[in-house]
Formats: sequence, C-alpha cells, structure tokens
Amino acid sequence: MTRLPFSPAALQRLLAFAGLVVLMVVFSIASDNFLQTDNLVSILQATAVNGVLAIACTLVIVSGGIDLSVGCLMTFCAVVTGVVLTNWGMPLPLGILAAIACGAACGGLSGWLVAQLRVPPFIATLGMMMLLKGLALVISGSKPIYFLDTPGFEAIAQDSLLANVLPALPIPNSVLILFAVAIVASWLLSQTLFGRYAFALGSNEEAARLSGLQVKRWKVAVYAVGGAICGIAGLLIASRLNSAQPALGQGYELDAIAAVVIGGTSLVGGRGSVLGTLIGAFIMSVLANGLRILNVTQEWQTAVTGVIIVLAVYVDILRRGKD
Amino acid sequence: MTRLPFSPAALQRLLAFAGLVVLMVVFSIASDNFLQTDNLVSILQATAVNGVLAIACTLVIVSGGIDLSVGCLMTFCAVVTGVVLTNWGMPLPLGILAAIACGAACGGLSGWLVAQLRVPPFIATLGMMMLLKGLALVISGSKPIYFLDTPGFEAIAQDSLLANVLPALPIPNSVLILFAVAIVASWLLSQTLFGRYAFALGSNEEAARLSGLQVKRWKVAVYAVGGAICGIAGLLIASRLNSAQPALGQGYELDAIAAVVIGGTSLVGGRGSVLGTLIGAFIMSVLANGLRILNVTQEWQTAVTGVIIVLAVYVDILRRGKD
Amino acid sequence: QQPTVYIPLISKGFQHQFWQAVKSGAEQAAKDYKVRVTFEGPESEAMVDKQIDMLAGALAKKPQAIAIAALDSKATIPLLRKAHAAKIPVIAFDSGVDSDIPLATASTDNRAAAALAADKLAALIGGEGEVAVVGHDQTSRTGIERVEGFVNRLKAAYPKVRVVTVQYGGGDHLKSTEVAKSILQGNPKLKALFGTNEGSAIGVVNAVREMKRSGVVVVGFDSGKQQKDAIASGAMAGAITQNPVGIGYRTVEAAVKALKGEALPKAIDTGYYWYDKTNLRDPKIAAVLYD
Amino acid sequence: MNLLEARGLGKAFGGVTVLQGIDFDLQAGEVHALMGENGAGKSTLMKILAGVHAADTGEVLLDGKPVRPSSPREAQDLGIALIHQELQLMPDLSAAANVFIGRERRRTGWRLDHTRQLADTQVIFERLGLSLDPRRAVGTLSVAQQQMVEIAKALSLKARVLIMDEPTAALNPEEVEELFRVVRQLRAEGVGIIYISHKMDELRRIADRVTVLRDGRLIATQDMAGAEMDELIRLMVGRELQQTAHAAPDLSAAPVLLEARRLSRGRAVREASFTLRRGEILGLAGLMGAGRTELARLVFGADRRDGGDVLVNGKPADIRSPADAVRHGIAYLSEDRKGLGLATGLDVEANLLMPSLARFTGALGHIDRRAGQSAAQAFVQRLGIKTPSLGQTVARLSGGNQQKIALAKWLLRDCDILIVDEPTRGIDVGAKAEIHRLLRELAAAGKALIVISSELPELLGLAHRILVMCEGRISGELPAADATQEALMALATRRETEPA
Ligand SMILES: Nc1ncnc2c1ncn2[C@@H]1O[C@H](COP(=O)(O)OP(=O)(O)OP(=O)(O)O)[C@@H](O)[C@H]1O
Ligand SMILES: Nc1ncnc2c1ncn2[C@@H]1O[C@H](COP(=O)(O)OP(=O)(O)OP(=O)(O)O)[C@@H](O)[C@H]1O
Ligand SMILES: O[C@@H]1[C@@H](O)[C@H](O)OC[C@H]1O
Ligand SMILES: [Mg+2]
Ligand SMILES: [Mg+2]
Repeated sequence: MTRLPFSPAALQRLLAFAGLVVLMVVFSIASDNFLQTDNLVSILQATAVNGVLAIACTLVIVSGGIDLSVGCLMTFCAVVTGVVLTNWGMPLPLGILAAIACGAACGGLSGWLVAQLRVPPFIATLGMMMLLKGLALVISGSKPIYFLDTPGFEAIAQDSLLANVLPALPIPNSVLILFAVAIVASWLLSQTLFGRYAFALGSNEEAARLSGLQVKRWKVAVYAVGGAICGIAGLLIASRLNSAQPALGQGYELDAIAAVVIGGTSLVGGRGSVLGTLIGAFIMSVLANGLRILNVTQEWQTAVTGVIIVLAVYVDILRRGKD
Repeated sequence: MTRLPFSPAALQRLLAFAGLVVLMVVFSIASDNFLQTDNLVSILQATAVNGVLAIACTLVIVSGGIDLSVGCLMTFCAVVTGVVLTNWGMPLPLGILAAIACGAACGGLSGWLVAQLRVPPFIATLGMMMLLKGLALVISGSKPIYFLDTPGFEAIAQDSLLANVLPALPIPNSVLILFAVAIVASWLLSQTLFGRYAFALGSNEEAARLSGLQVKRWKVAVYAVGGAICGIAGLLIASRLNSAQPALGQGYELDAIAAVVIGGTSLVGGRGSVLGTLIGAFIMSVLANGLRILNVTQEWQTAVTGVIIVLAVYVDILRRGKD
Repeated sequence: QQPTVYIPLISKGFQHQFWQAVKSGAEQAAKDYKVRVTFEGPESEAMVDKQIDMLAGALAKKPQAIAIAALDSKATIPLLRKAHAAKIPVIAFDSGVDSDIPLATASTDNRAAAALAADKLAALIGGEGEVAVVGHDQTSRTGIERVEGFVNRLKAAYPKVRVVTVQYGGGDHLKSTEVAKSILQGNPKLKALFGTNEGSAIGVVNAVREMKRSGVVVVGFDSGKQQKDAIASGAMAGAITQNPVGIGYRTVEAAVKALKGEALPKAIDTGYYWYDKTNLRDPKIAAVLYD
Repeated sequence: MNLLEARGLGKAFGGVTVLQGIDFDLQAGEVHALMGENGAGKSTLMKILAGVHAADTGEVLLDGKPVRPSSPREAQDLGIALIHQELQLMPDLSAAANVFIGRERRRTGWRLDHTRQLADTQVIFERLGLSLDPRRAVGTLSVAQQQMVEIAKALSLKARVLIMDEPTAALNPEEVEELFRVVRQLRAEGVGIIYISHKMDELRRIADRVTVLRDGRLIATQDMAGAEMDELIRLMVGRELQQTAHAAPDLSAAPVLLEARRLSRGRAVREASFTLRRGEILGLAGLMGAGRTELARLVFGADRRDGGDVLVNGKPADIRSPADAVRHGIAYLSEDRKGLGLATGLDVEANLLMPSLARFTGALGHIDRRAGQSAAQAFVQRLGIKTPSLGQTVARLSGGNQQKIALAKWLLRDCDILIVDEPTRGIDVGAKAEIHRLLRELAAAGKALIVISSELPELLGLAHRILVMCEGRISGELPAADATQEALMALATRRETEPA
C-alpha cells in the first residue's frame, strides 16, 4: 500500500529509486549544462502537466480502472475555462472552479459508465476521450481561446510564489501545484476512506462488494476525483500557454499512464503510490531534457528513451526483488 | 473461449452482434451512397490494417499481456522490407520473409522482456514501441522508401484475386489476407496447444505455472506470433501505399486495442475471440466511413464516434447479459 | 436551396490553425461560387493510410470535383487515377502529387519561404553565430521542406552561421516549449531560433521568455494571435506567413473553373510573405494573417 | 527403500524460519498423513517436494537418488503431483482443459483433440463419482466442484507420489467417500500418498502413518494404528484441548431477528422461508449444490432475488446489495475466501478493517489509523492469527490463517446477524475449537447466527436447530437434540417428488 510521501520509508524508496538517480548522474557527467538550477527548474516545470495527469491516472489505476481520457479532459477543461473567462468575461475564481467542476463531472460520467453500465473502463474512457476531443473543438470553434483579458491567469502556473521567499529557488507555481496535488492525492490514498476503498476495489472488487462497500458509488468517486485533478492540469496548461489550445491533448494519456507504470503502480489495480508516479514522471522529463541537451537527434532520442524506460523499470524490479 | 469463426454458434454471435448491424442499417437509411459495392469494398479495405493489428493484439491480450508496439512494429517491418527490396534489390519473397521474421523477432524480444526480465507488458512494449519508432526513422533516413522497382509489390494488397473469379466482388487481396490471418489466428487460439496455453496464461498465470506449463517459453511464443502478424500488417500497409512510411504507426495501437475490446475480449486476459475482434474492427471502420459519407464535420465525427463506441459495447453487454 | 455541386477537400490535418484558415478560405469560395464543400484531414501528418481512406470515402460520395493536400506525393495516385477515370477533376493544394492528374496545384513554395526566413534571421544576427530549429514534423512534406530550405540556405549563403540542432515538438505548443527550453539550456551561446509553424514558433517564444534569454532572436512561421502579439511586442523578430485563406479559396475556385471547362495554370502560387513589426498592419499583410 | 525421503529440509521466507531440519519419508503404497496447526509449515514442506519452492537446506531423495525439482514441471516429470490447498485453476478454461493442462490430448503436433480430452475427463470424473459437464468453465463452478476438478487433475497425472493438501476442506461426506475409495485404490496400486487434513476422523480412516509438525519442526512420526487422537492433538498444539458439552438453550421466547419469506432465485433457491431468533445458532445442511450458499447470498443481497422478502427485527428490509445488508446488521462470511472473502493482494490490516472502516473514519474521510490498527491487532490476537505483522500481504499467510482473517473481519464489524459459510474450512483442530467457542459466545451474547457447513459433526455440535436443503428447497428442519447424521442425510436427499 501507499505511504505518505515524506515518511522515512518513502524517503528510502525515493533514494533507492536507482533509475532516476543514475539518469541524473549520467546526464550531469555528459553535459555541464544539465545540473544547473535553471535547468532543474525547467525539468520540474516540464513535469508539472504530465505529473498532475499521471496522479489522476494513479487514483483510477489503483482502483482497478484506467482513464484514457485524461489528456483530452485536460484540454476540455482548459477550453471551458476559456469560455467562462474570455467569452463570458467572468471573474478568475469562477474560471478555476469551472475547470475543476467540469473535470469532476466528466470523470464522474466515465465512472458512471463503468460502474453502472458496466462498460469496460478502457472503452468508457476511450469514448469519453473522443467525445471531449470533439466537444473541445466544437465549443472553441476550433480556435485557441486566449486569456488576454484575465490578468493574473498566466500567474497561476508561471509566477513563482516561492521566489518571493527564496529568491535562489525560482520554482514556478505550476511545480508547487504539482507537489500540492501529489501530497493531497497521497494523503487521500493512504489516510482516508476514499483511498482504502480505491485499493480494495482494485485488489478484489467482488470481495469489496461482499464486504458491504458501495462499489458503484466509490468507483464514480474515484473517477470524479481523477477528473477534478485533470481539471487542475487543464488550468496549468492553459496558464502556461496563456491560451486554451483545443487541438492538443491526445497522446498525453500514454505519457501519463507510462509515468504511473514506471513508478511501480500495477495496471491490474490494488497496488501503487503517488510518490512512485511522481518519480516515474520525473524519469520521463529528465530523459527528454537530458537527451535534448546533448543534442541527440530526434530519432535516436525516441529509440534511446524506449530502451532507458525499460531499463529503469528493470533496475527497479531488481531492487525490489532484493527486499 | 473462442470458437472457429464460422461454426453455427459463432454465426449466431455474428448475427447477434447488434451494434454492427444497427450501425449498418442506420447508415444505409441515412445515405444512398453507403450500401454500394464500392463503398463496402472501401470499408473492408480500410479495416485490413487495423484488423490485422487487432488480431495480433488479441493473441497477446488473451494471454494476459498488452502490446503497445503493434503500430510501430508494423512500420518498422515495412521499412525493413523497403530496405531489403528497394535498397538492396532483393527478390520479393525475401522481402516478405524479412517483414514477417523481423516482426516475430521484435515481438519475441518484447515477450522475453516480459517473461524473463519480468518487465510489465505495458512498459516492455512501450519501450519497444519507442525503440522501433526511432529505428524506423534511422534506417529509412526519415524518408519514405518507395517500391517502384519491385513489380508485384503493390499487388499484394491492392490487386484482387477474387475479382478474377467473381468480377462482381472486386475485393482486394488485403481483405482476403485479413480474413486468412483471422482464420489462422482463430484456429490457433481454439484448436492448438498454443491457444490453449495463451488462454491459460491469461486466465491464471500462477496456476498455469504450478500446473507445469513452461510459462516463459509460451509467453515469448505468444508475443512472437503477435509480432509476426504485425509483420503481415507491415506488408499490407506498405503495399497499399506502395511505400514504407517511417513516421506512421504511433496511435495505431490504440485503434487496434479498441477493436479488441469492442469485440468483447477482456483486457484482464483469459477470455476473447478473433471473431469478436474482427467485428470490433469493422464497427470502427463503418463508423468512420458512415459519418464521413453523411458529411458530419470532423469534430462532430470524433465526438459522435466516442459516444457510439460506448453505446455499441453497452448494447453488446446487454445482449450478453440476457444469455 | 442546397447547391448541387459538391467538392470535398481532403487536407493533411484539421486541428492546426493553419488548416482552419484554409478551410475558411474554401468555405468563402464555396459561398461565392454556390458550391458545397467539406473539409477533413487525418489526426496527424504521418497517417498516410488514413488520408487514403478519407479520399476513398470522399469518392464514394460521387463528388463533382475533389481537392487534395497529399501527405505522400505518390501514395494517393491509384485513387486519383480512379477519380480521373470517373472524370472527376482533381485539384491539389498545399502539397503537390507526383502525377499529371491534378489540373492545378495551389501551394506555397515552402523551401523558398523557409530560405527567406533564413535570410532574415541571418541578417538579424549579423551573419554569424549558432542557431537552432524547432520543427513541427520530421517527416511531413512541409516539415522537411521548411527545415531543408532554411538549413540549406544558411549553409550556402552564411558560412559563419551554424545550425547546432534541429529538434521537433510536433507542432504542440507545450512540447515545443519544452524542446526549445532544452535547446537553449544545452546551447548557451545560441543566438537565434526558428520555429517552423505556429505551435513551434509559440513554443520558442515561451521558451525564450521562461529562460529569460531575451537576447535570442526568434523567427517564426504562420500566424495566429499569439505570434502576431509576439511580433508586436518584440518577443519575436518576425515570421513568414503563407496565404492559407488564399490557398483554400483558390483551390475551390480552381475546381469550379475546371468544372466549367476553363483552362487552369498547372501551378497556382499562393505566395508567402515576411512580416515583422514594421509591416504587421500593412493591409496586404494583415489580409493573409489569421488569428 | 523409501519411495521419497527428505533429509534436514529447512526453509525461511524473508528471514522468518518456516521449516527446520525436517526428516521425512514416504513408502510406496502408503498414505502418510501430515498434521499440524495453521501455519506449522505443512504446505510449505509439500511445495518444496513438488518443486514450487526451493529448500534452503537439506535434500530430497526419490528412490534413494537425490532430486532437486526446480519447477512444478520437473516434479511432475519425476512423478510427483501436488493438489494445492489454494485452488490453482484457470477460471476461464473448461473443466476438461484444466484437468489436462500441460498434458493436452493431441492429434498431431500442436493440434488439440477436444473429443478425446472430453471423453478422458469424463472417465476421471466418473471414477470420482462426479457428475459435471467437463465443458463448463471452471469459474462458474462452486468451490466444492472446483476442488473435485483439482483432484481430477492430479489423478490424471498418474503420479507415483501424490500429495493432497487439504483436499476435503470443501467437500461433503459423500464426496469424501468417493475420494477415499480412489485413494485406497491408488494405494493398492503402489502410489505413495501424503495426505494433509485438519479432520481427525478422516486421518484415522485413511492414514497408515502420521507425522506431526509444530512451528516448522517435525515433532513425531508414528503408525496410525494404535495412535491416540488426543495424544496426536497434544503433540500438534503442545497442550491439552478440553471438550465441553453444550446444551441448547430454550429460545422459544427470544425475538425473531431475521425472517426470510419465500426467497427464490432461479432453480438454485426455491421459495425458502425460515426464521432466526436472537441468541440462536441455526445450522444449514445439504449436499453440494443444494443451494445453501445461494440462499445465504440472497439474504445478504449479494445476488438479485426473483421473489420473496427479508425481514429484520420484524420489519421488511429492502436489501438490494451487501451494503444494504450490512446496514441492517447482517454479515456474511463467504465459503470462497480467496475469490470472494479476501483481497489477498492487500495486507492483513486492510482486510480486517474493510467492512468496518467507516467506524474509524473522522471528518474529511481521514482514517484514525491507530484506532484501526489496535482493533485489528486485538482480533489477530483473539483468533491467534499467525502473521509477522498487520502489514503482511494476506496471500503470504497460510490457508488457515487466511480463513481466520476472513472470519475476523466480520467479527470486527460486530453485526447482529452473522451468516458463516463453511467457517472452519482449513482451520486446525485447536483453532476450530476456539472458533466454535467464539460463535457460541456470540450467540449467548444475543447475536443470531446461521452456520452453513458440510461437516455434519460441526453442525451437530454447534447448531441449536438445523435446516436441511435439497435442490434449492428447504426440505426439512430438525431441533439439534433430535438431529443425527442419518436423519440429516435423509432430508438432504429428499427430492421434491417424494412424500414429505
Ligand atoms: N510465500 C510466502 N512468503 C512469506 N511467508 C510465507 C509464504 N508462504 C508461507 N509463508 C509462511 O510460512 C508459514 C507456514 O505456512 P504454510 O502454508 O506452510 O502453513 P500450513 O501448515 O500449511 O498451514 P495451514 O494449515 O493454515 O494451511 C506461515 O507462517 C506462512 O505465513
Ligand atoms: N458461481 C456460480 N455460477 C454458476 N452456478 C453456480 C455458482 N455457484 C453455485 N452454482 C450452482 O448453484 C447451485 C447452488 O449452489 P450452492 O453453492 O448454493 O450450493 P451449496 O448448497 O452451498 O453447496 P456447496 O457450497 O457445498 O457447493 C448449484 O447448482 C451450483 O452448481
Ligand atoms: O501549420 C502547418 C502548416 O503551416 C503547414 O503548411 O502544414 C502543416 C501544418 O502543421
Ligand atoms: Mg497449508
Ligand atoms: Mg456452499
């Protein structure tokens, strides 16, 4: 089961996560430009969106489901925020609320399809993905929506509250939001009824039902919380790009799920942790950043990334096998 | 469990597959252009590549695995054939052999990663997908390889052997190949040791091991056969385009897996059929074709497809629930 | 009343703003000439076979004429032959086909356009230094031609300018941002960056801002609100624009003319333009820019 | 010469020693029983012999020659077959496919011979007196039927050494008889059989020799003939067990807590009605497939009923799901602990607390872990669950200890009405007495219990009143005082057509 992110046991796990450490060391040796504050901040920032989406996926996967719609849901929420803020001219807090509420509603709908209609999660969320992708284009008129009239929107992801306190650590808010989401999700999974039930559903749904759990209700809840987190991702990406780009989003689900699995969460359900997912997401960003810094050509970047992801997971399997 | 494609029980299942039938009826009523030989042939042809990839996925999924690399493996095999035929000028049969052998080898490698190194299938085949995507670009120099010097290559997919016999049914070879692959795969699954063990692995791997099955060996075999089928898909697409397009392939895995799941195969393993997959693949092509013929705008096409896929699966669930 | 003439346009994509602009041009022409058009393209510019399925689907609707922006210069030829045999006039747009079947091709010369970008960029950095490219697609025609046009021109005319790396962000704003940031990080002496389409160019602008490397010269391609704003604010030195609305319009116009039996020029050059702070509001430029 | 011999076998899991210095032998043509408390190491020892685990120390000799089977396959090739305590079947495959897995009947090469395989399966099933369509998917069978398939599978191996790890835990007396017939036949053919069971009467009837394990050590091996049962039990648990007699209390004045009226579901349950009073232990007897489990599931809301009502405390209770049932104070311990009773991938704590979590949940859904853990720990102690910690994954516990957890989670939930389906399946004699005492205490404290058991002695010893089911109907009722095995069996086989 999962643990709080910063308990000693988890810290050991963090340190022990050989893959990430080895990667960082290798890149630091290979290029002087890698291990610099600026670049590390860039890596953190580059992890924000994928990290948040991956956390959403973690919840759903732990409960024995899957959510293919996370990328398109993120976009859809961004577009909805754009409509609320730019087209309707509502105040910022309403825009934020809209994104999160819309995410929760769409996630909940996926959950309902899975729980009530018994549509397999893969299909329910694939359908949702396509529906949302189409709707994002429809409601935006296939055009980006800009947030030029909403002062402060850009600041959500791009400013750095931390820099005011610690000028040496200009970590942008998007990263703080990622960590905040991670801590809350981790708390949810390990310390609350919600989390226990998510694990129970993922481990043996029928046993959970026969233990008196209201399986359907909790399933919907899991997908809805995942959806709300996608809404946060939507805010992050919209704020980072200062626009809602309706065409973007598909393909992000694969990266998110990959981060989850690299982080040691089982696709079968019942096992996983937010910390692992976070590490998985960082492995992916570090890899992309490092290879680009080394000016490796694109095709080799792709090929090498494939090999290293397998290796990183294999090293982790070896490490855990020793426990 | 699976059955031979054209046994009475399966025929009933085919007829009973309400989703496909309803779709066809609706489109026929909505547009005169739909139910015409030419268009039906187009639909069949459009299903060939996805259908073959989906069959490859079916084998792997039935055994409890997943293969994300099918699209990129297809492309890689196509490129390898291009190198063998165009760059090296070898005779056609060698090119065909190269595609299939290369598919089997890469599939086998994925299987080995899963079986021997215990890397989760999602990661092993994700890594393989990226590796192959990169390598396809590397060995082709990021440019399409044309088969202009190999007379007869185009004929593999595009000619119609059937038209010689039945001029009224100008079904291209690619479709015949799809059906041939389906029949062989279905036979493999239902009538041979290979299929029996694939189902056994997917149903309860631990029990299979304790029953004395050589689990690792059979897993590698399943992925290798899946890979070989991807090699056939590579030949089909290369012949259809008369070129090996190195950038194509990613994203195809999602369509293939979707066809499998729409067809009623469980992603958990142990259950599924090739016939179902074939129906799933047809549902997807009919939807795409029909919506286009109705001049639905592209964003609504996407949205509606999402809804209909969920509905089709739901209808099938209801139907099966009644059994 | 429904127009009777129907002309499907099969494009290379539909989500990019560029294609939306082409679409709007086509729709404008459809209104003017009282014909019916549809516009569709595959998800990504790699999906050659999906485009062929679309083309086949379009032909099944027995259109009066058909227009295609081919993803591969050869792969569509068998179907175009079929169209030809059925006496359906074919117009190519954006990217041509290796065949005589299209009666006309309405397109931008992407190599020349990118070469112009190279000239402008070289001038802006004083003819020497390190530059890099953020491309939108490694294998699509426009992607290849723009990179080649740009790189070859620099090689040929500006020996002191060195292209240190070409990397691709898929035209995705966010991915292009991350790609450009890494390039800036890995190449501290970089003087300029070229983004080969809207998403790539915006990514470069974002990266330069986030990395606070305002000294780096940015040159873009295509338009869109953010690119226009970046040019107005000086974050981007300038960009090449094609005439996407014109491409769409002229394509449909050519199809209509073909149906009337009028003669057509084989190549319809829809043109490309350099725009920067100085001519942003020039009506001729403003007309080809889209938001 | 010994057919099979183990010398100084030792095994530890993650530093915890499970077996130590085991010297054990098996002769051809004998049934050698293995006894020991839950977690004593019986299954582990057998798994070493069958190539599932590798021993840390010691060696195994077959026909005097050292062997080291490193996989079940190798063990099978050596002629050693194991019937696992935890069913190891492939639920999606047919019974026939499961029986012959790994040794398929083939035509040529890889081609399966479905017809021959079905026929051969049929033959084995007949030998076991099992009437079951070999084409049925194993996942749709009851646990007892699955157990029979598992036995059929081992028989089909024609092994020289046949290890049976609690084969009868899920079987009723008839099936046990059939099995014993086959075991005796095999013994006569010279097969060496190791037989593990917690059912003492069975051991006395079938075993030639007996070996007792305690805490991973071999305590004694002796001939069964002349062995004193009490002595064996003392060796096993390390202390005396006292038997106490129980008189059924007079419950006629106690309020009715649960009433079922004409509950029906398909052919499995037909118009079943009964009442259950506060303080009562109601036994439910019947043959395999009689519908006892189905009836319990209907009361519990686990399946949709075709008709009928459930009343709790005299008021109609609209029970549509287990959650509803639990809310009405009804608990149900499933007979299938691995499939339905437990989430074996989670740890002991998560399983124990699963039905009761809400009790430990504060505002915001935050769980008071300390309170939860101390409650869980209390039950681990109370039932003597052998686990290194609350954080141990349940799948890694011995079968009996898993069963205790499945029961404990409901005891922890503290429902007024407790339906237990085969509650002591796989539980050792000591713990079984303990559980019986506990169930009696619960009844005495004013709870109401339904006990479903295929062990008639268990029912006879525990229940105040016994209902018997046959073919989905309640075919009769006996007060405990009048109940005998013969009377129960008569009712259990009373078909609908026969006069009442
Ligand atoms: N894979 C494993 N990992 C860790 N511990 C294990 C594992 N398998 C068994 N154990 C432990 O070894 C001990 C012996 O278990 P074993 O299953 O052999 O007991 P048993 O005598 O068969 O008990 P029962 O009568 O309950 O079946 C138990 O404490 C159990 O928790
Ligand atoms: N999972 C299942 N799927 C289909 N049929 C089942 C299933 N479980 C039981 N049955 C069938 O339902 C009927 C009643 O079975 P049930 O399990 O209630 O019997 P039981 O009296 O509890 O006997 P036992 O538990 O000893 O097998 C039987 O015909 C049985 O074959
Ligand atoms: O925006 C791009 C456009 O400029 C080009 O012509 O085609 C590809 C598009 O991505
Ligand atoms: Mg045991
Ligand atoms: Mg039962």
